[in-house]
Amino acid sequence: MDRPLRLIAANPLDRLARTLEALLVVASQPLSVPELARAADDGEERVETALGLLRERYAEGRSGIVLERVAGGWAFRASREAAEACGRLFERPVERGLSQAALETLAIVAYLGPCSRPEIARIRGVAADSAVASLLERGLIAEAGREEAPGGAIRYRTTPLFERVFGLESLAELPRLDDLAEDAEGLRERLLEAAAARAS
Amino acid sequence: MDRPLRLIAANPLDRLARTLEALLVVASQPLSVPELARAADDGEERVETALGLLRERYAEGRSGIVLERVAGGWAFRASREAAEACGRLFERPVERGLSQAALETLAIVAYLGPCSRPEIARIRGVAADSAVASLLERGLIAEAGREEAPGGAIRYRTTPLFERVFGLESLAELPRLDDLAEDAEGLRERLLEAAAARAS
Amino acid sequence: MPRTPVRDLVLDLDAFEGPFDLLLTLLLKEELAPREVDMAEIVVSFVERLAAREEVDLEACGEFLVLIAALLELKARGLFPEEAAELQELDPEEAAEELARRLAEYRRLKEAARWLAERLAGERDRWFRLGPAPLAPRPERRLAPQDPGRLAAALRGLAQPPPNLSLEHMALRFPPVSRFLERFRALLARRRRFDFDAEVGGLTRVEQAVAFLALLELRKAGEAALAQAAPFAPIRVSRPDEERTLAWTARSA
Repeated sequence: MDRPLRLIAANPLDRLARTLEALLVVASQPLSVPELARAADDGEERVETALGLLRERYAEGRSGIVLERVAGGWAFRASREAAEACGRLFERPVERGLSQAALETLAIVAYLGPCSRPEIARIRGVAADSAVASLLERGLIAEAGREEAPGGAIRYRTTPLFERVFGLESLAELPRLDDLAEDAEGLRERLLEAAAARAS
Repeated sequence: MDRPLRLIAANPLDRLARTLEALLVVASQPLSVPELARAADDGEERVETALGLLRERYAEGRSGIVLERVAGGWAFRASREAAEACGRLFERPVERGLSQAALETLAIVAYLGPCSRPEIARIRGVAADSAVASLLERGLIAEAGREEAPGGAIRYRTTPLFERVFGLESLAELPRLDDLAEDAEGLRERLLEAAAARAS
Repeated sequence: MPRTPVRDLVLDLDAFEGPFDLLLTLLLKEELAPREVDMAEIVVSFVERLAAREEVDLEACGEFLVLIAALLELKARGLFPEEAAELQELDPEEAAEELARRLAEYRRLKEAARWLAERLAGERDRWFRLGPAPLAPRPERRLAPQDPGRLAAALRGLAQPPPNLSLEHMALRFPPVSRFLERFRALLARRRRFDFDAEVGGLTRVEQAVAFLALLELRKAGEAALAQAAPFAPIRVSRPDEERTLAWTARSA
């Protein structure tokens, strides 16, 4: 920041450094010197030199962006000085509710017992991938083996965290749906029928 | 790059700017001024001022990292100058191979959203299922509840990623549909020209 | 009189480039969706072609009008299949207005799609990171206590059949042209000639339009001859060897 690269503006090393900045800000993993050189279409030695410049520029105390050498190569990270602010950014506020997609998916898994993604998709009439991924990430569902057939899809069940969040001692305490069906099997059939009617 | 922030190092605005740099370099999506202010634990006005400084510093042509205003917030991206290098290293999974049907569906959701598959099908005159699935998978649209009636169809809206990919500050930046429909006028002119040619 | 055979009209549209009769064949074989075809462009091409001529070829104009009207109806029905019934309830003027309104809506959205495509092309040199930064802290999500009643409500919603599911739009889907091709072929195998209007009398307008396109296809393939005593008079369909030179003969499609 306090070593203006403009002083070497005539030198194309400045341009290479800018290219490396660009590559590093887009990358979602650390980049190795050979990767950077190939992308920048330049030599590895020159890349090393440019990285040296950038390392001074993006150094702890000088900039909020810090260039760091890690196992897989080079990457930008947040400065330690800003650790608290970053903590606040990533500490999500307590979420008040779930999306409709997540709620429906969770209800299916809770009431029908272990279900696979294709099964959830069939009942909801839309792909279940993102809802399942988000529930997994939140720890509200977990994997529970695979469907019986060879190559069967992964099935999911609810977790103890789910029971805590919904204030249930066990799944037996879920509100009853006797008016819809007598048991989980009947419920499954009823849901699949409604889904088939919607899809027609 | 050529405006050393060190000159105002005594000013805590410099520190705030560094904090914002740190937040922006780790964020996975554009951050709004209120989000930045909350994470930095500072006032929104001061954040705006610091962003102004950073915008000059991270400007196209000056730095390989460019600060842009997009999707209702602020985000870093690579400079356009480095596009070729980025193209050698990264892919564009979101927009690669977007079909005409998907673009039309996206336009409908962007302009009329939230809307459901049956609504999209009514306007386009053909089933929208595969276009909707592909847009969902790419993260350009997301579920936005169901239509009011019981058993109502799922509705979709565009995502912040849509605005980011298309470089929009917000949906309000989409041109008005009236401005786009100049075609009818052009058509009429050509017919008149043809008629005039015939008469002469 | 110099002829302007409609079928030779060469078109240069977004979705199609080539002679008009090839376009018709593709549409009839359902290899090209009517909605992909810009009908206005076809009309403009035809008018430009006419403008280049010394005289007006009335026969070609008539043929063209019949074809373009059939195509327009096909396209309109294709755009609004489930509303076709509603539109039929309206009086013709209202229906035309409604149709025009919806066509304009569709056209505007097509323009919007084009704008998006251009925008995307212009943004191709803007690169940004998708997903989390390499060394970013992992966010933790916390959820407030939830009411289990909402789970039951969500499942109840999923168990609902859709509201008054109407199969009307299914019935209004276009019957495939092939159905009429087969039907007319079978008829001609049994009878030397038949009356088209009598044959399609009981059908809906959509089906009649498709039946008419099938008829033109048969004529083009040389499998049938068409004759009509006067415009709007009943169309008589006969085996090709039965063709009589009557007052008005539909030529090739």
